[in-house]
Amino acid sequence: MSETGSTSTDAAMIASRIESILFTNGEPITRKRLAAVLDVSEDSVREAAGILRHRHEDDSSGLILIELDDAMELSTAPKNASLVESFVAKDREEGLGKATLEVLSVIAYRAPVTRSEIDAIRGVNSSFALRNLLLRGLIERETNPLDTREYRYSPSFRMLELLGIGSVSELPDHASLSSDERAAGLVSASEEVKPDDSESGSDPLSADDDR
Amino acid sequence: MSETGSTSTDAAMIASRIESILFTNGEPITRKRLAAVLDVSEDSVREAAGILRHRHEDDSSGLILIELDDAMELSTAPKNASLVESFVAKDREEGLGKATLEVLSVIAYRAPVTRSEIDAIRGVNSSFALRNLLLRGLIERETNPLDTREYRYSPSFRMLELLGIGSVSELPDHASLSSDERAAGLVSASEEVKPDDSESGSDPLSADDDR
Amino acid sequence: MPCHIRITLFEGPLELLLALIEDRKLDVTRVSLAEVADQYLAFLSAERDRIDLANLASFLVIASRLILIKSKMLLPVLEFTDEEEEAIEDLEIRLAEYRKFREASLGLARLFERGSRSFPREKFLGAPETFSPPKGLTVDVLARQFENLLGAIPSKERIIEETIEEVMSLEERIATLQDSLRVRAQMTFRELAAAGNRMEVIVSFLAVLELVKQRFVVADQGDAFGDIRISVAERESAVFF
Repeated sequence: MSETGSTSTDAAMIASRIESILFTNGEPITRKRLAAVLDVSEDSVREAAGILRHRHEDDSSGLILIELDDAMELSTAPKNASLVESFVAKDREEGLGKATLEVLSVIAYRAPVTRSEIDAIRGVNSSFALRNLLLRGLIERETNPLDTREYRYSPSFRMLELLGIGSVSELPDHASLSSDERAAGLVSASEEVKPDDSESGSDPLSADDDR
Repeated sequence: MSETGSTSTDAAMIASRIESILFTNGEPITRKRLAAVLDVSEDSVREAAGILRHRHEDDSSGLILIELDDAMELSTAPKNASLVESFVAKDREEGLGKATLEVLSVIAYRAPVTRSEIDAIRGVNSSFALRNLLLRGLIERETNPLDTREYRYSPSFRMLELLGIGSVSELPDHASLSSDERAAGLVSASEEVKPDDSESGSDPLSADDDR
Repeated sequence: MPCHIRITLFEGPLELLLALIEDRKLDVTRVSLAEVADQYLAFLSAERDRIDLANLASFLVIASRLILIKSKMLLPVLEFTDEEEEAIEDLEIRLAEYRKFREASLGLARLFERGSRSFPREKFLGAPETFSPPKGLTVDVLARQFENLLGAIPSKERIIEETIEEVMSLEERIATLQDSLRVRAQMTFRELAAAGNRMEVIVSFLAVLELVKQRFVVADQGDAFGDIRISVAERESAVFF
């Protein structure tokens, strides 16, 4: 892909290919897997995603690019929700209870977070709410690399879809709520462990659909 | 939708809505139907289609608006056809992810089983895995005679054939595993919960939680 | 007394505590915590049976911290151990933290209520279903997978057992705390009186009167000019639980 076009042409071409794949796949797909499929670097994928995101900001676009952690998906523009809803004839989502919303907000702002961390913030056992959120697909869980007896919970694409936002950074007060001054030390310690965490992405073509 | 914006804003808005609808639908939709759904004239639909067609001419677009007779459809750009084809083909050759295999085992041992029962046993949402298994022809679904809004899933005939058994009852330890009380307990528990769950549904801030 | 607050409406102790404080339009401070402590404990003792077993332990933990704060308010000279001081500070921080997330959850609720959600596209929409089994799929693989799944389901009995154990150990800890407070209160008053500072003795005496009024301690004077013996009310645990 180097011999012919300029860099910007390359970027546009990669963006086009990514959009085709996202459209076909429907479900979220990792940057890593896209990079492997297209035989380009993850940075190129990131750059192309920026192009797509920008293009779908146009008023006439009916789509948005949703990005979460290291994955992305193409989805309908939130502004068209009621129309699409009537067209796909899907049942309206049931509302969430107070406790479930609290648990969801802890996960949305502090992900990845363990149940004991959620319990500590809420001062109460959160397992009912967690189960409800998992069953509804609003959150995801993975085994905690620091303690395999524990799960860590994170937002799912479905949660962003239902909230109608393209990334967690669009959550209200994201910057202030996502940082916990007290736990800053703990968080940076666990961050160091993250590289081991990439186990799910080791096979770029893996059909792993745990999300 | 006439009172507020200018004509060009209206056209962009209609284009956006059409794109959203086409995105969620795999089949061509007639101009007539789109006009009816959007409550605009067919000419407006034609104009909006022009906007979409034009936008998808951009190098970075991976989509194309196909217009045939009086219907239209959103599809991947022809320039990316071979990429998309090999992507789909490869995906079908992949091993099943852990989640998908788990869902398959639940369907094998508890067939016919609804999605909510599968979800209850696994404790997480299974929709991606189900879609994948259906696409790969490993399972089949039928409308639940007890609740027409729900499907019931069973192993496909070809999968049983592949496994070398004539029916699920020939699975190892089928009698004991299929009636295991741990799974049965979760399924019945999730059913008991249902009525309470919907009552809090209308108001997401209702005090009682949806357990 | 804002008696319209019912504990059954609250899933957790922080939620209840915050509601009590906000009901009096107070900020989260040690003073405000002391002010609502009685109410909290009264709710807990009245509605204990209605609290979800899984959450009872959390209510008890907070109760023990409120007992500490309250006794310090009534008897300022009471010394806390480092551990107790830490526990109280932790409660204040956690209340502030919980309040932030309660606000955040209202923000999320507003986003949900907007109803402007996004719809994804189904995987391989329009593509035909083709039989494409994975390699190595056998009945044994399925059997093992299903067995593993069943094995991962936690038994209900065990969870309940563990919770009951936790609650019991907490109740023991609270009893121990009350014992320890009783001893420390007695010690403090005797030492104060011995120190001979008249002003301090008077203040302490007023504190004792307050404690008596709150039925938190009992004062006992053997004869008209004899030693005043104070101790944390024996009935205390009955009042709480």
